[in-house]
Amino acid sequence: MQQQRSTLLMITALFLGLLVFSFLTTDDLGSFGITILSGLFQGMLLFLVASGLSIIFGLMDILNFAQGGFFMVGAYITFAVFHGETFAQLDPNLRFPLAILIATAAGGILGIILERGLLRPLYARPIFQLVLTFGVAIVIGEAIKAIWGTVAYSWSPLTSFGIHQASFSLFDQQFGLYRLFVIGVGLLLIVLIALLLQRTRIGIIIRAGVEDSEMVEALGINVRAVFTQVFMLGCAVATFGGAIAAPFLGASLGMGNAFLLAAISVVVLGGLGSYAGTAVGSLLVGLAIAVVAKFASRPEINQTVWSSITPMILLVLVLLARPSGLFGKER
Amino acid sequence: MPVSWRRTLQSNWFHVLVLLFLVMFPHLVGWITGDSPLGVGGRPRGQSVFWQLIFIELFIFAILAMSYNLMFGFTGVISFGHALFFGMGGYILGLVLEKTGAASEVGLAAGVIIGIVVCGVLGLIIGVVSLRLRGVYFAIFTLAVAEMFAIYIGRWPVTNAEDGFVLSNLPAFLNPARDRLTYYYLVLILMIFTFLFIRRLINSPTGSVLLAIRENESRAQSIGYNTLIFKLLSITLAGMIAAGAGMLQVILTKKVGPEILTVSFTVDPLLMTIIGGVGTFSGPVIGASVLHLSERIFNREFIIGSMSINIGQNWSLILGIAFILVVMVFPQGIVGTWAKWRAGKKTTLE
Amino acid sequence: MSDNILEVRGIHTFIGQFHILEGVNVSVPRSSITVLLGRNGAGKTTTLRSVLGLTPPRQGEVLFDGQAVNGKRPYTIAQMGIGYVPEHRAIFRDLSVRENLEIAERQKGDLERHIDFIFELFPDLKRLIHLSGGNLSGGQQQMLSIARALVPENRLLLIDEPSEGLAPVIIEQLMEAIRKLAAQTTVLLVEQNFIMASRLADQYTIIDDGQAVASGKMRDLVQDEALVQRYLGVA
Amino acid sequence: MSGAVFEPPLRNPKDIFISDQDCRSFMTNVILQARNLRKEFGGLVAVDDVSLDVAPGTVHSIIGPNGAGKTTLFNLLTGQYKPTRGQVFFKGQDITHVALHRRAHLGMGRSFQITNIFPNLTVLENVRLAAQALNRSQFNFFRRADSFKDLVTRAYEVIELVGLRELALSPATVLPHGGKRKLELAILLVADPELLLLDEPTAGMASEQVPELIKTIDTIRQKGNKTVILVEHNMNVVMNISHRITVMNLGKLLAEGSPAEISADKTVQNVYLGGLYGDAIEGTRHE
Repeated sequence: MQQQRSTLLMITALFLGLLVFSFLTTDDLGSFGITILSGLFQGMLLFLVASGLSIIFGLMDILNFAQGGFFMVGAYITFAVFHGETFAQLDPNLRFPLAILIATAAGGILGIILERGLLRPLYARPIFQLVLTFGVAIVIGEAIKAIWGTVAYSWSPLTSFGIHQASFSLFDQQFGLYRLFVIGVGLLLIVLIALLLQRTRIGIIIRAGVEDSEMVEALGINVRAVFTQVFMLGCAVATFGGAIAAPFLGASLGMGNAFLLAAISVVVLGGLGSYAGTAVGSLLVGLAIAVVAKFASRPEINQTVWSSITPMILLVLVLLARPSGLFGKER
Repeated sequence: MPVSWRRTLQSNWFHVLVLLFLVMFPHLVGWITGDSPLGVGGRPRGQSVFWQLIFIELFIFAILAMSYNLMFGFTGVISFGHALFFGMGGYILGLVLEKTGAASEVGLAAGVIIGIVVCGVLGLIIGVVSLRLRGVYFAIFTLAVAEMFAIYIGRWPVTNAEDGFVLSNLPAFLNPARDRLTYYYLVLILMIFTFLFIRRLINSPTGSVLLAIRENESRAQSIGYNTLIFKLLSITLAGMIAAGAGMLQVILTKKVGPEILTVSFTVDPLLMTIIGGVGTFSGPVIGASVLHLSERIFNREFIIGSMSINIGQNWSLILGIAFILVVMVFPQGIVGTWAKWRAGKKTTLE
Repeated sequence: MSDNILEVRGIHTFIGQFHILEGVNVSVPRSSITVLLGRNGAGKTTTLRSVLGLTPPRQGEVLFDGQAVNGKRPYTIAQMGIGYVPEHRAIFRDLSVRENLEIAERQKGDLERHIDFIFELFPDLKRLIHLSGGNLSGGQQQMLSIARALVPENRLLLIDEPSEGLAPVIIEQLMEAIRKLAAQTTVLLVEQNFIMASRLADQYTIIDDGQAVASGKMRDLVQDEALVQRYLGVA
Repeated sequence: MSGAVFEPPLRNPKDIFISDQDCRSFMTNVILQARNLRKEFGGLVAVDDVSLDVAPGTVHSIIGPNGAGKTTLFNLLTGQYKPTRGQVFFKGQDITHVALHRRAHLGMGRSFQITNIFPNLTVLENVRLAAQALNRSQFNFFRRADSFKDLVTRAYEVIELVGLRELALSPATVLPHGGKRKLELAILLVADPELLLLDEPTAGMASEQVPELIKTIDTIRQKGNKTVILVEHNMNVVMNISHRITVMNLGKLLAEGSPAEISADKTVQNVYLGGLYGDAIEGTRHE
């Protein structure tokens, strides 16, 4: 009880601190609002990578370093399908959802292959699973390099679609509608995954498996099949994240690692295996990145570097105060 | 005395052979190809000099991998932040040499000492702050700290951000662009020194405590060891050795840039250690040799009939796949698998 | 088909490198309560875990209802109709009492069908149904753990030390419940509390140092003071 | 199935039972003292207000049915757990918050219920490490570990004592279970602690090995100046070698006394054989 209260207090203090700091350091309401919105946007993208990481770790004790690679795969496939020849005749507004669908499905299938083929034989040697996902991350990056080369692709405005081009204004500041769309989709996913975990049978099994997967098996449930499904889900969500980020971020080789590091920070500072921790942590880190980026873009500082290392700084600070993260269990 | 000398020789005959080979290597290549080990036409050119470069790189990687193994293989501490020490070593030496205006010899000595001390202190601080974190949390913490440095220094104007800077103030004898053979022997000696140092450390009372921590930390505590101190010692020593490797690297390339802080200098020694054999003395060296030499040998175009396959372009991909196979099939690495095979043979004979 | 619902024949089980069971034989007649007795570390829990495949035996045979189950995955064995109530309860602390029961369903509606029987056995659970498992007392957790094994149609229940760490009043309640449910199914019980065992069980098997050293009718064992002293002895 | 049954040779209890008079005279000074220890695990009270005095030179056993809180109490005494409330004193010094490794230096040695050794090191290395722990040489990394002759000799002495001489150079992991327990004991003895805390030393041992263990503990006791605290299930062991016995039930102290007193105690009998009725219940219900 006491711990819960202090956790809530800590989170509230962190959020309020960020908001107040941002409010005081931005010039007008418009740029304050935009900062908060872009914080939410960052947070949602982080959540898409981090949620899979967190659920997979909770259930299977594997920290899947390949998660960043799946994000990247999502971006590349979406880009390729949208800009490719095959569906060129299709209306862009249909082509884009189709591209996302194909990417997500590909991510899910890759996830199944990874879990079944590579991780399953290693359940007796957990350290090597960690090392293996490290290796898989390298292979994914290199495979992308072999297929698409080393150039970074960016989404040209010429080949765009409806909401991607639109924007709206907030206190005289322009904000892309597409980013708002991503925020909406992210929030929807947070709720959907929470419902999945809380209300469905598979959700109950996952939550029980996080505590004691052997007992779940003893009740007559094929836990390994559940592992595969969860792994697939985690990978598919990360790929989906890369896919919806593509129109905004394009597709490049560095994006996987950048998001992976921030997402790992999120998962660890939220408390490994805690879904609530991941959701809160994503928003917190996303907001912090946006606030710091806005602050550091002032001419007298003029350093983009600070926003990139913000997740790590937050992580280090939280871990020092709470060795097992915000929502993590002691021991 | 002669008896003990003979015994030392007998139990180390393989190492001695390898050492003899490495000492003779530049001359052997020179003898086969007809290029002098000192270079062709007064400039460092030709096959011998080319192969010296490859072996210097190999030695540096071996030193780095051995330092990683000290922590990971012998103490059981998994860190994903080893590149930090490698890169910081290089950066500090570069900064002292180029930015202080010291004479090259003085700058070199000061840079080496300051770099190693700073990295030792850095390791100590990271250890004190983070060693109470368990397993995965510790690994992530070190990764986060290393990436923080990498990102920050990659944009730091003082060191020209992403471009880095060139080492021009090197003492002449150390300039591998001029006299590569000297540098070859220097790095070789340092590698041997590192090997012997780690072997002696692990066989010493202190080293047996490190092994005990790897095997069963809570028991080591209950028989009276302050395990934190020993883990700190391991991390600090590993960090200092890695810093030395980073210095050798920047002297070789004569350039300091953020690429020496990237995560690949954590991944590579990790791969080398695992491929060679975790927790063995020669494993990291063998792993470094296998990885580095195969990269150099296969990193070119192969023409089979009318088909040409450029393995070099996809080298990292092949490497990654090979790594996955090794982890799955030979988790004990080359040395570990070999030792197990021999032990198995011995017991079946009995 | 034999009269025994469970037949364990000469199983050898290792945990890591430890040879825990060195040829254990246990027979469990249908519609009975059979108890495994023996000292701490004798191998009673491992026997239960071996039946279910959680620590698969390396040698020997486990026949459930005439079918060999050794070598199968635990979930398949459980699905054949074995319920497991492990040592230390192992309820899911983050799940509500209802969810703890729901997760044990093998077919939709299992819980609906048996909820009345469960509440009849453990009336306490009815008012705790929305609490999370972690907030229950030790005795309530034990009841939940047994109730969880009653949700699907099980033909054999493996119950490991239900009385451990519980107050006498609670133990009394549990005994009553186990006796009631034994009227419908078969129970293989591990119990150190000799009085409880002697009042519940029809059959016993004594395990000592990884071997079954004696077995028979419980009422004969109660008479045989020498045997009790030798293997279970106090003072 | 063999069905072979080994009856541990019980010696005449009168040979080793210590009279109540003796016990009382031991209590004049105390080597280990627990004061009002309490330990909660998330709301569950595992040990509830337990106080304990252990006299130097005695074997003091803690018994009780499964789940009585013996192991938790033991871990509170060794420092593995920090108590929610209460204190532990060793030779008059408050050690409640002293780090684990410092306790070894003070003269406390503990064994583990689950065999807890260094699996990939040799038997000799295991024991030598324990000898080295209390020695200055642990921070020497210029010499080979096995060149410290005195430590190696000392280690061999103890290995001999527990009967592992032939296996001294094998990795600990290949020992049979009984051998691992012997190694465990050797690790403990080589440091020559004043106070030995043994957690179920007979757990998982074949019954023919038990008398041997009783003999070893008895030897330790007879040498004097060593105190042994024992958590044990095997009544033969407890009744044979203890000077004093503490009985726990449901996290609380149920009874304390000499083996004769305890074996005559009806309350204890009832708790052990599962007394559900009568006086026994009244006896267990404090408050």
